[in-house]
Parts: sequence; C-alpha cells; structure tokens
Amino acid sequence: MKTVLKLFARARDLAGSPALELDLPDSATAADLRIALGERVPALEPILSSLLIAVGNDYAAPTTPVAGRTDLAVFPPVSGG
Amino acid sequence: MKTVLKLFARARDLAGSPALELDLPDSATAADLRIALGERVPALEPILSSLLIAVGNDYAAPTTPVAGRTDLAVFPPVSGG
Amino acid sequence: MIQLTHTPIDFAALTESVRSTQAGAVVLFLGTVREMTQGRQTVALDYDAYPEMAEAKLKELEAEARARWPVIEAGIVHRLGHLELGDVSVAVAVSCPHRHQAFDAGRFLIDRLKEVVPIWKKENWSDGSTEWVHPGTGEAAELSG
Amino acid sequence: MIQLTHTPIDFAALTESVRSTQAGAVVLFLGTVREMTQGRQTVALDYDAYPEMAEAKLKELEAEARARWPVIEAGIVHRLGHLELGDVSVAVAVSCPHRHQAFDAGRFLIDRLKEVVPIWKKENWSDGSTEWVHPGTGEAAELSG
Repeated sequence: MKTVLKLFARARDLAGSPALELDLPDSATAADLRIALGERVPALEPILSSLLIAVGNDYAAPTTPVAGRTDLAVFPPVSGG
Repeated sequence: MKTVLKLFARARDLAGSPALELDLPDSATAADLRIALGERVPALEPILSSLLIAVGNDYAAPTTPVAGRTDLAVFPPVSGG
Repeated sequence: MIQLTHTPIDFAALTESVRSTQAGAVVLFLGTVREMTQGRQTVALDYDAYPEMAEAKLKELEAEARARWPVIEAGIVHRLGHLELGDVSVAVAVSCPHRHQAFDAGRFLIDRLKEVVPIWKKENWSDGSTEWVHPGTGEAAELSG
Repeated sequence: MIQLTHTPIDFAALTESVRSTQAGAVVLFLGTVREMTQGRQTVALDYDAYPEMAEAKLKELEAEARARWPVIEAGIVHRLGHLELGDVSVAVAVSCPHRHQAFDAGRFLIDRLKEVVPIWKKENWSDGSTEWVHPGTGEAAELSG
C-alpha cells in the first residue's frame, strides 16, 4: 500500500528530502517501516535504530499498523527546550 | 545597663510601641531579655515563648549577650513571601 | 539585585536583569495575593519588615545559593505595604547554566526567605477583621504562597 | 496558551496571562541560548519542529500537569528558527495556589517537553560547523538548558 511519511531534522538531511512515499504490505507495522526505510534510504543507517515513528500526533509502538497511512512522521530523538 | 530594642508586627501591636528601653544586668543574655520583656510588657505573654530575638542583623541564641546593645529587635515568626 | 519596595514589582525587568549568555535557564518565582485561604476570604494584605535585617538576610540567602549552585545572576524583590488581591508580593529570579540548578536555587531562595527574612504579613479578611500571620505561635497558621 | 512562534517570546505577557487571584504562586521558566557547552562555543541555534504534533503534545502535557497539580493557568511558548546567544527559546509559565505545586508543575512541563515534543535544535558552533542535537543517537549529547 502507498504509505507517506514526513522526515525531520537529521533524518531529513540524511534522506535529502522532507517526505517519502513507500509501498508497504497491508500488514506492515512501525517495526516493518523502520526496516523498509533503511533499505530505501541507506544513508539513514547511522541513526536508523534511534529514529522515532509517529502516527498522526502519537508515537507508534513497534506493533502499530502503518500501511496506507499518509500521516506518518520519522525523526531522531527530540532536543527542544 | 541601658538596652534598647525594636518591636515588629504583632509584638509591636501588643506592646503598643515600636521600641522599648530596658535596664538589664551586665551579664544578661537573650534568654534573660525574654524574661525581662515578659515582666515589663505582660501583654506579650501569649507570644512570648515564640518571639525571635535579633542582635544586629543576626538571630540570637539563648546564650547570646545582649546587655547594653542598642541594635536589638524582637518579633514573632516571620511570614513574608 | 536585592530590594524592598513599596511600589509594584517590575518582574519583567527583574527577569531581564538575570538573563545571560552564560545561562541556559532562568527561573522566576512570583508570590501573589491569593483570595481564598482554607475557606476564608482575603481582601488585602499588609506587609511589614525590619528593613535593615531583611536586606542583610536576603543578601545572605543569595550568597548561600551561589555557594550551592552555579548561579550566574540572582535577584530578589519583596514588596511592603498594602497589597490588593492578585498583587505580586515577592519576586525571585535566578539564572544558571542548566535548568535543574535554576529550579533548585529558586525554590531554595523562596523557601528560606519564608523562614528567616524578617517580613510579616497581616491578613485583611472579608469579615473586616485583621490578623498578623505568625507561623507557630498558635495564633495563626502559615497560610500563604 | 500553547504556541510555536518564529518571533521573540514575550515572556512578560505570558507571565501576566497566568496570574490569578486564585493563585498564590507563579513560576516562569525560560530556556535561553547559552554560549558554552562542555568547552565548545555556540554562536547560534536553529530550531525546527513538526508543528502539528508539537502543538498536540504540548496540549497533552498541559492536560497532564492539570491532572497532577491544581494548576490555575498554564502557558507554553516555544520559539522556532534562528536564535542568537541569550535569546529565549522556550517559556513555561504556570500558576497554582501554593508554591511547591507551581515549581513541580513547571519543572514537569519543561522536563517532559524535552522528552516528547518533536522540536529539534541544530548547533552552530564557533568553528563554523553545524550539528543537530539528537540525544541518544551517539552523534551528539543532550547539552542544553
């Protein structure tokens, strides 16, 4: 399924883009998304394991379904304040 | 010895005066001052045991000498803030 | 800056005065005149002080805070006289490199101020009565801020 | 008030907005751009955010604080974009009946903000290099405020 995600901060810089579109199996979870993202954008490898995944305005668990969503975001640990 | 003290807050109200002069023995301590004050101003009795005594800008211990000082102050527990 | 004042406290200026490029954190505490205290209604407070000793104690507290935390700048202003509901009675501002230092130092300063600085408040209750607040005398509890 | 802004934060107005006659205590926290971090010199910071989620998370944090403490009013403003040394990057203001509530709620809000709100800072070091601050990635430590 067509799945759209935004990228922020160093993840955006490494990917060279603020957004990506992936084709994921219907059963894909956030854990699957992380693997697919590493394959699609090898430059993300140094920070891949620490990337956070959000569905809408909530952080996803590894088991959260993500296939077909267009409101995903992927970014490194936050540093506001 | 002639000893002068200021009074504040409820102590001043009960004594009806912002300052008092007492004649104390040369050896008088802050503990002695408290007793002398209670005898001189019976109206202070309700709060006498809780009154704080300052010599200059420092709180006095019961054993602190006070006779002849003119920079004494006596007041109830503080409530600023 | 250590100050006792009979005019309204300019807490924005106080906060500005502690900002620094050496600091990553500023904490400002304001004590304000609250209307309800344990079911009783306040209409105003009157603050009195022993000014010389109060200023000396405030300077000691600032020195103690500087000895315990890496304080860049600190300021304490206490208002005296007649205060209406909502008025700012005290402002404590402190800056430190890191935020937990600033929170800890700010809390220390206001906690100790309430214990040792010779300033007293008198409640003006809505029933028309007035009452000095003197914690521990058995006559009135410590009710504020 | 929850706000992300690209213009300087008016922390005095934010503080005024949380004052209340129901509150005896106001705590304001400011995060400011510090020059030195573990021996390295910053010349500026750039803040980026995922705005929709950041605002949602800030609202959640305010709700959590209100559930844990008797918060009268609360406000959080975070600045985004290019900040110079000494600039205010974040302001958290909270009012409560008593001071320890206000300190605890204020500290909770800034601590949690730094953990969960999707905002990121990029260091502009004095040697001309830039570096995203991403705690725990092994690439840069959490260094601020």
